[in-house]
Amino acid sequence: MRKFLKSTSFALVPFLLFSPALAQEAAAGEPAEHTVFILNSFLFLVCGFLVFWMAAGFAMLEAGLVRTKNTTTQLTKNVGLFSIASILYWLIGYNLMYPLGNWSIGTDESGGYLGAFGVAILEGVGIGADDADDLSYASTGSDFFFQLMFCATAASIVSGTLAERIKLWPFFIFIAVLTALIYPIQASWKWGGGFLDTQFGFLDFAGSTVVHSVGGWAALAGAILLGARTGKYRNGQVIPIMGSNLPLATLGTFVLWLGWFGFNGGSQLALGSVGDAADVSRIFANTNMAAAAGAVTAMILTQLIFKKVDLTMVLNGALAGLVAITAEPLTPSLFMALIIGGIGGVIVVFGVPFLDRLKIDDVVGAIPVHLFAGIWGTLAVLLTNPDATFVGQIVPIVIVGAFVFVVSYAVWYALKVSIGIRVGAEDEVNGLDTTELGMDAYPEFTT
Amino acid sequence: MRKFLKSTSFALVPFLLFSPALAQEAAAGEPAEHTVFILNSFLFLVCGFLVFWMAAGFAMLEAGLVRTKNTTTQLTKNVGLFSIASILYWLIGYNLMYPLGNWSIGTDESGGYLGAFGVAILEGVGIGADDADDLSYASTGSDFFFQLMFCATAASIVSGTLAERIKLWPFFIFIAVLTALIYPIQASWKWGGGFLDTQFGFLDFAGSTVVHSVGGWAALAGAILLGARTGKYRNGQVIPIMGSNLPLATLGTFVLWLGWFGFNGGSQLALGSVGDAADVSRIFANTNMAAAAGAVTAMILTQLIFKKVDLTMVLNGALAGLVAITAEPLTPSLFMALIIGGIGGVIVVFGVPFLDRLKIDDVVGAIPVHLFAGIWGTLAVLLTNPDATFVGQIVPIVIVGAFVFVVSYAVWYALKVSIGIRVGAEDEVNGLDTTELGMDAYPEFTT
Amino acid sequence: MRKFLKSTSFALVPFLLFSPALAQEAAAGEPAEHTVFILNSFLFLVCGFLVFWMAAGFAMLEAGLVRTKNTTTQLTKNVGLFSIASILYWLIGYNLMYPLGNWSIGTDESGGYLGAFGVAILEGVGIGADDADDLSYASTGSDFFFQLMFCATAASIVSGTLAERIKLWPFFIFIAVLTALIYPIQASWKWGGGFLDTQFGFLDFAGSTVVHSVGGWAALAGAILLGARTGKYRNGQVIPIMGSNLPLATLGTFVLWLGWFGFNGGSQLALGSVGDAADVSRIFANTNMAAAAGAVTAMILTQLIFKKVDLTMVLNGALAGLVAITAEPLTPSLFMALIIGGIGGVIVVFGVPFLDRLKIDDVVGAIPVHLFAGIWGTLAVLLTNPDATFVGQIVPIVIVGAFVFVVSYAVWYALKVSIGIRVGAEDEVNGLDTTELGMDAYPEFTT
Amino acid sequence: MKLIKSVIKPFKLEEVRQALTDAGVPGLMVTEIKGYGRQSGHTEIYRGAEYEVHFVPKLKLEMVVVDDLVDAVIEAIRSKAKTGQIGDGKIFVQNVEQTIRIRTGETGEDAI
Amino acid sequence: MKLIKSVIKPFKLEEVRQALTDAGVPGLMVTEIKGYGRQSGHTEIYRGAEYEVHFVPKLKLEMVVVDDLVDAVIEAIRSKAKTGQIGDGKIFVQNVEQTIRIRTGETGEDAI
Amino acid sequence: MKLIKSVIKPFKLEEVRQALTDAGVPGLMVTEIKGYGRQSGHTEIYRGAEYEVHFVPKLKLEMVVVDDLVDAVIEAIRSKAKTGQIGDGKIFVQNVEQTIRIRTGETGEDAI
Ligand SMILES: Nc1ncnc2c1ncn2[C@@H]1O[C@H](COP(=O)(O)OP(=O)(O)O)[C@@H](O)[C@H]1O
Ligand SMILES: Nc1ncnc2c1ncn2[C@@H]1O[C@H](COP(=O)(O)OP(=O)(O)O)[C@@H](O)[C@H]1O
Ligand SMILES: Nc1ncnc2c1ncn2[C@@H]1O[C@H](COP(=O)(O)OP(=O)(O)O)[C@@H](O)[C@H]1O
Repeated sequence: MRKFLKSTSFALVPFLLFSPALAQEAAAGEPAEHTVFILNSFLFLVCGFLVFWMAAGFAMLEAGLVRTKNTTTQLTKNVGLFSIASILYWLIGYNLMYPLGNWSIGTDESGGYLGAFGVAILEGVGIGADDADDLSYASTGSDFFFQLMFCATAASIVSGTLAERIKLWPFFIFIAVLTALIYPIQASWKWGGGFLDTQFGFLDFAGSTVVHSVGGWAALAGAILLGARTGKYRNGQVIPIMGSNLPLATLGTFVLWLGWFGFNGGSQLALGSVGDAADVSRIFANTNMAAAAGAVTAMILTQLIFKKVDLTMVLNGALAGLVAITAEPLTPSLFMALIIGGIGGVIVVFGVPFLDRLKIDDVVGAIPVHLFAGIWGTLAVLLTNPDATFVGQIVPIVIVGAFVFVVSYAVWYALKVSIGIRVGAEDEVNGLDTTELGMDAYPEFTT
Repeated sequence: MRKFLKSTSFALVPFLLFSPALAQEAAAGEPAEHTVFILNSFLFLVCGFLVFWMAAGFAMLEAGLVRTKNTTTQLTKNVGLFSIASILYWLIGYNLMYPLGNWSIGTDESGGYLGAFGVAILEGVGIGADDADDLSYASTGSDFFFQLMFCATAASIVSGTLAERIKLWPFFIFIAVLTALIYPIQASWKWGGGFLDTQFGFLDFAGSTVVHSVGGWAALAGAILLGARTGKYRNGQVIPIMGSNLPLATLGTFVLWLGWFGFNGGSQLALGSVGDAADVSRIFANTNMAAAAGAVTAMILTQLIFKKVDLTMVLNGALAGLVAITAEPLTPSLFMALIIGGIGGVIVVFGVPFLDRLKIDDVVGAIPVHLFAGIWGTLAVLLTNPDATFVGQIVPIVIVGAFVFVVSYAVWYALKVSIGIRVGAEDEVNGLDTTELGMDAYPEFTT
Repeated sequence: MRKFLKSTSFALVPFLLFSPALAQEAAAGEPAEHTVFILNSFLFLVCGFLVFWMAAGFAMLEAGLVRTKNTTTQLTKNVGLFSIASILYWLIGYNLMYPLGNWSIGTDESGGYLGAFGVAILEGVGIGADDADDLSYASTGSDFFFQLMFCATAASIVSGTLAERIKLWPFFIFIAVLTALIYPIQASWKWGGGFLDTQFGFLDFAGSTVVHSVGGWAALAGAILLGARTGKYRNGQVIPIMGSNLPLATLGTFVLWLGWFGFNGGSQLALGSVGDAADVSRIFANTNMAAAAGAVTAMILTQLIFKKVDLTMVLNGALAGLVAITAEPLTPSLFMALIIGGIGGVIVVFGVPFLDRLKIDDVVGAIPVHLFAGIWGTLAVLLTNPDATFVGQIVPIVIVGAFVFVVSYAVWYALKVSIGIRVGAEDEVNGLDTTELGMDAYPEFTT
Repeated sequence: MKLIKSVIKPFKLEEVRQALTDAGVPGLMVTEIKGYGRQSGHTEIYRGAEYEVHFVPKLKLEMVVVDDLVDAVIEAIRSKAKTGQIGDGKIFVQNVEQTIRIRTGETGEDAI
Repeated sequence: MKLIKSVIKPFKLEEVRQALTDAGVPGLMVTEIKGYGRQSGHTEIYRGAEYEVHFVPKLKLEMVVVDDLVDAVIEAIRSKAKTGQIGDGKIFVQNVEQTIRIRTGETGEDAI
Repeated sequence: MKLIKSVIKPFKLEEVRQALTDAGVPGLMVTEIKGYGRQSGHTEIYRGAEYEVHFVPKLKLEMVVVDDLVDAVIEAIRSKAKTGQIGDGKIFVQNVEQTIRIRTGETGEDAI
C-alpha cells in the first residue's frame, strides 16, 4: 500500500488549520470531510471482503491441484491458517506493523525496525468525528480488516507449496509465527513507515514484495527443509503428479483474480477525491490487464514450447500477472500493464520447470507465481514510476528476502528437529487425509 | 437489525425543522442529506448482494455434505427455496414484517403482533428527494432487497437439516409458508417495531434469534416429524454418513463467511456518518474474529477429543462463531468477539453428537450451528451491551422459539398426513436424485 | 446501458454555467459534484467486479454441463476468452464502441455506424477535477473496466454452445474478432450514440439485445457450421448427453445471478442522486425477482410436462429470467418483473427441445437463454416503458441480429475452410482434454 | 479353491459383508459396476429429451474360498442380498488353480 | 456355462450392448478399467515435465452365458467393438461351474 | 492360457507394471476396488460418531498370459508388490479357455 502512514502526525495538526481550506474545497465541489472518511472506510471494507475471498480462492486452487488423498487436509489447512492469521494479527501483528510512531526499535524519522507490541484496538461504538483515530483517513476497524486480509494472504501462499507431505499442526505453528511476527515486522519496514520506506524510498504499492514474495520465501524455506513429495523426482527425472480437480483450481484462480481488485484497488487507501476515484479505477483496469496478459502469454508459450496449452500454467500465468502488477498497479498505462503481466506469464512457464530442476517441489507453483513474479513486479516499478530508484527497489527486495527466508528457515528447522514437519513415508503414500485426519474429501468417488 | 423502524414518524416531521440543522452539520464536514441516503442505500445493495451470495454458500455446503445420490435434489431445493422466498416475501412477507404503523393486530406504541397485508411496493422511477419514502433512511428498493435476503437465509437453514429424505414439493410448500408468514410475522415483533421490541427491549442486531434460530426451530420441527435417514441410527449406535464432497462444503463455508460481512455489516442500516462507518467497520472486524475463533476452537477441540481434526466440525465451528456474533456484532471488542465466537465453536463440537444421541438426524449440523449457537449469541448480548436485560433477551428467545416451532410443527404435520413428506424407503436407498428427479449430480463418476 | 453518451459535448459546456446551480443544489442536500463523480465511479467498480465474476460463473456452468472428458478444455476456453477479450477490447473495442463523436462513419447527430480506432486511454494518475474526462459522469478507468466486462460476457456465451467439439485456437480467433469488432461495432449503434439510438430510439437498458442476443447469434452461427456433437442426434432421435457435474453448474448459475446485479445495476450509470440510488435499488430488486420467477416457472413447467423437475432447466430458467429483465430492469414493478422473468423461464423449457428438433446442438442452452429470452426481453420493454415503440425495438433486434449472425457466420466459415474448426471424429470421442490438451480435469476419478 | 463372484444391490453391502465374515470368508474385492439385466430399461427425460436408462449401479463382490466354504458363502449372500425384487443379482462360481499371498509367499489354501 | 470377459473402447458400449441383447445375453457387468497394452506409452507434458501415459481408459464387460451362446456373443462383440485400430480390446472365455439367482434361488442355466 | 488376477496396494502399480512388462506380459486390466481382508477394521470418528472402516482402497490387476509365463508373472508381482506389511494382497490363477483379439480376430495364444 502506497505511502502508508496512518499519520498520527497529521492528526496532530490543529484542526482549524484545515477547516477553512476544506470548507473552500467543499464549496468547489469536493466531498465533505466526513464523506471522505466514510468513502475511504467503505473502500477498505469492500476491498477487504474481496481480499478475504482470496482465502477461498487459495483453498480451491490448492484443493484442485493436490491429489484427492490429500484434499481434506489441504482444505483444513486453508481454513485453519486463515483463522489463525485472524487471531494472531489482532493479538500481535497489527501494532507491530503499524506502530504509529511507537517503535520498539527505531523512530518514524530515522525509520523503524521493530514496531509496537499490543493487541489491536478499534475505535469505540458510535463515535463522533472528534473521536475518529484519524478523520482524514478511515476508520481503524476498516483499516484493520483490510490489513488483516493481506497478512492472511501471505500465509495462504505457503500452504500450497508444502502440500501433500507436511504435518498439520507444525504447519499451523509456522503460520502463527509468520502472521504474528515475520510478516508484520517486515511489512512495518515499508508500510508502517519503517526504514525501507524512510531510508530507501522503497516503492511497493500493494505488496509484490511485502506480501507475495514474503509468502514465497517462507514457502521456499519450508520446501527445502521438507523435501519433495515421494516419487516426484526419480532417477533424475521429474514425475508429474497431476492435480485432481481442475475445475476447482480454475474456480480458485477466478476467485483470486476477483479478490485482487480489492487487493490492489484498496491499496490506494483513499476514495475521497476525484483523483482517488480515478486512481482506483486505473488500478482495477491495470490489474485486470496484467492478469489477462499473464494468462494469454502462458497460453501461447505452452502451446509453442509443449505443443499443447497447459491449463495449470495458464492459471499460474494469470496469477503471476497479478503478482507482477501488484507492486505498481497505478502508474502503468494499460499497455505497460500488459507487458508487466505478460512477463509474469513468461516467468511461470519457465519458473515451474526451473524449480523442478532444482528438485524443489512446489505443489501449486506458488514460488514462481508469488516469489519470482513478485521480484519481477517490484523491479518493474522502475519502468513506470519515476520516483523509484534501482537501489531503492533491489535493496529492500534483498533485505526482505534475507530476513524472511532466514527466519522462516530457522522456524522450520526448529520444528523439524523438535516435533517433526513431515508425515511418515507410508502415511504420505496412503494420503494425509487418511493418516492425518481420517476423512476423505470424496469418500464415494475414490474406492 | 438494530433499532429497526422504518420511521414513518420521522418522515412525518416537517422537513423544515431538519433543514437548518442539516445545513449546519454539512458545514461542519458531515455528508449532505442526499449523500446519506445514497450511502445507506448503497450499503444495503452491497451487503444485500453479499447475503444473496449466502444462498450459494448454503447450496454448496449442503451439496458437499450429502451423499452423491441426493446431490441434485439438494441443489434443486436450494435454488428453488431461494426463488420461492423471493416471490413470497414480495407477495406477503415484506409488509407483514414492516407494517410501518399499519398493524393488523397491535399498534406501534403498544407493540404490534401482526403486520400489514399487501405486496411490496418500491419507490417510483427516477424519484426526486421529496418522493423518497424515507429520505433519512434509504431507498425502499434497497431495503427490500436486503431484507429479502434475510428471509431467504432463514429458509436455507431448513433444507440442510432435512436433506436426503424429504420430498421436493412438500418441502417447497413449507418454505412458502415459512417465508410468507412464519419468518415475517416473528421478525415484525422485533424489527418491525412489534411487541418484542417495544415491550421487552429485545436486542438482536442482525438476527441470531430472528433469523438463525428461526431457521433452526423450523428445521428441528421438520426433523422430528420426518425421522432420521435410514441407517443413521442402528442398534443404539450412530452410523456416520459421510459427506460426499468436502471441497464443496468448504467452498460453501467460505461463501457464507463472506456473505456474513454483509449480513451483519448491513444490519447497521446506515453508512452516512463517521460513526456509522466506524461501526460497520467494527462489525466486519468482529464478525471475522468470531468466525475465526469458532473454527480454531473446533479445530483444537476435535484434536483433543477425537484425536484428529474434523474438517466438517471446523466448518460448522466457523459458522457457529458467525451465528453467535450475529446478535451483537457491534459492541464487543475484538477480544470479546473471539470469546463469543469461540464458544460457538464449542457448542457445535458438543451439539452435533448431542443431537445424534437424541436421534435427531441433522444432515449438515444446521441445528447446532443456527439454533444452539443462535441462542447463545442472543444471550451473549448481555456480555457487552449494557442496554440488554436478561429478561429482555430470554423471553423473546422463548416466544420466538415457541411460535416458530409450534407453527412449523403444525405445518409439517399437516403436510405429513396429507401429501406426505418423506420419500419411500427404497427410494431413499436408491437416492432422491434417481427417484425424485431422475438426474444424477455426477453421472460419470458414480457407476 | 441506458442513454449512454459519454458526452464530450457536455464536457465542453463552460464549467461556470454549471457551478452556481450545483452550489445551490448542494445547499439543498444534494451530494457535492465530486462526490457524484466518486459515487458513479465506485458504482462502476463494484458492479464491474460483479460482472467480472460472471466470467467465473460461465466457466463453472459450462464445466458442469460438459462431459468430464471435455472439462479441462472448457475451462481453458473460458479463462482464455476472458483474457483475450480483456486485451482486444482495450486494443480496439472500447473506442470503436464509444467514439465520443469521432465516428469513422456517421456522426453523433445523424447517428454513427462505425466508431473510432485506437487503444483505450485512461485518465492520468492523481488527476484533479479539471482533468477528469467527464466530471459529471465517472472516471474513464471505471467506465472502461465496467464496459470491458460486458464485452467479455458476450464472448462467454459463445463458448457454452460450441463446447465439446470445437478446436481451441480457432475458437480463440473467433473470440478475438467478436470482442475487437463485432460486439463493439453493434454496441456503438446503441450505447455509443449510434444510429439505433438516434434514429430508432431503441431501448435496451443493460443489453438483452446488445450483449446477450449478440452472444446468442454468434453462437448460433457457429453451431450451425460446426454441427452437432457425435451421437447427439441418432435416427431422428435426440440422445441426451448428461452434464458431468451439476454442483458446478449450480454454482455457476448462482455466480451469474450475483454478477447480474452488477450487470443491470451498474447500467444505471449513476449513483449520485437520490433518484439514481433508488433506481439502482429498483433494478437490483427487479433483477432478483425475474431470476426467481424464471427458476420457479421452469420448476413448475418441467414438473408438469416431464413429471419431474429438471435442475438444468431450472438453472437455465433463472438465467433466462435474468436475460429477459436486462433490457428494462428499471421501469417494471416487481410484479411485472415476475411476469417478464417467468416468461423467460417458459422460453427455455420450450426453447431447448425446439433447438434439438432443429438439430442445433447447444451444449448448455445458451441460445434459448441468451438469444430467445434476449429477444423477448427487448420486446418486453414495450410493456413497461412508454418511451419504447414497437418499431424502435423490433428493427434494432433484426438489424443487430442480421449483422452479428452474418458476420459471425462469415468468420466461422472462413475459419472452417482454412484451419478447420472441428476436432476429428475420434478425437471427439476420446475427449478434447486428451486430444487438444493432454490433461484430464479429474485424472483420478475417471479411469 | 473357488472364486465366487456376485452382483448385489449397493445398499446391501454392509449386511452381506457381515454375513460373509461370519461365514469365515477371509477377504473380499468389491468393485463398483454398472449392471444390465432384467431390471433395466426405464425411461428418463433430460432437458426435454427422453432416453432409456440401461444400466443400474451395482456392486460386484469377488472372493476366493476353499471348496468347503462355497455353499455357506452362497447361502450367506443369498439370504442377505435378497430383497425379493427384480435386480437382486447373481452368484457365479469358478475354479481357481492357484493362490499366492504376496506378503508371505504362502501358496494354496494357506494363502486364501 | 461360460464367463465371457471382454475389454472394449468405452465409446463402443452402446453398440455392443445392443448387439449382445439381440444375441440373447440376459445380463452384463460393466466396469471402468484402465487398460495397458500395445496402445499405450505415448508421452504427455504436465507443467513442463514429460511423462508417459501407460494406461488408457477401457470398459470391461463380463457376462455369463450358456455354452451354446458363446460363439454368437464373441461374434457380436467382435463385429461391434472393432474399429480396426490398435486398442480395440480382447475377449476371454472362462468356465463357470455354478450360477445362482439371488432373488429366486434358481441355479444353473435357469439362473443365468 | 491363464488369467492372473492380483490385488495390490495402489502405490505399487507403477513398479509392478514395469516388472510385468519386463516379464513379457502383453496387456493388463487395472480396476480400482475396495479390499477387505486382515488389514481392515480400524476405527475412525466422523462428526463425533465412531465407525469402523472395513474397506481399504486396492487395485486389482488382471492379465491373461500363456501358461509358460505364469511363474514369471507371479514372481514379478510377488517381488514388486511386497512391502512385508499386512495388506500387500494376493495373486489368483484361473484357467482361460479361449482368447480373441477384437481388432484382428486372432484367437488363442496369438491373441493374448
Ligand atoms: N448372465 C449374466 N451375466 C453377468 N451378469 C449378470 C447376468 N445376469 C444378471 N447379471 C447381473 O445381475 C444384475 C441383476 O440381474 P437382473 O436380471 O436385473 O435381476 P434378477 O437377478 O433379479 O433377475 C444385473 O444388473 C447384472 O449386473
Ligand atoms: N493379455 C492381456 N490380458 C489382459 N488384458 C489385455 C491383454 N491384452 C490386452 N488386454 C487389454 O486389451 C486392451 C487392448 O489391447 P491392445 O494391446 O492395446 O490393443 P489390441 O487389442 O488392438 O492389440 C488393453 O488396454 C488391455 O486392457
Ligand atoms: N480370499 C480372498 N478373496 C479375495 N480377495 C482377497 C482374499 N483375501 C484377501 N483378499 C484381498 O487382498 C487384500 C489384502 O489382504 P489382507 O488379508 O488384508 O492382507 P495380507 O494379504 O497381507 O494378509 C484384501 O484387501 C482383499 O482385497
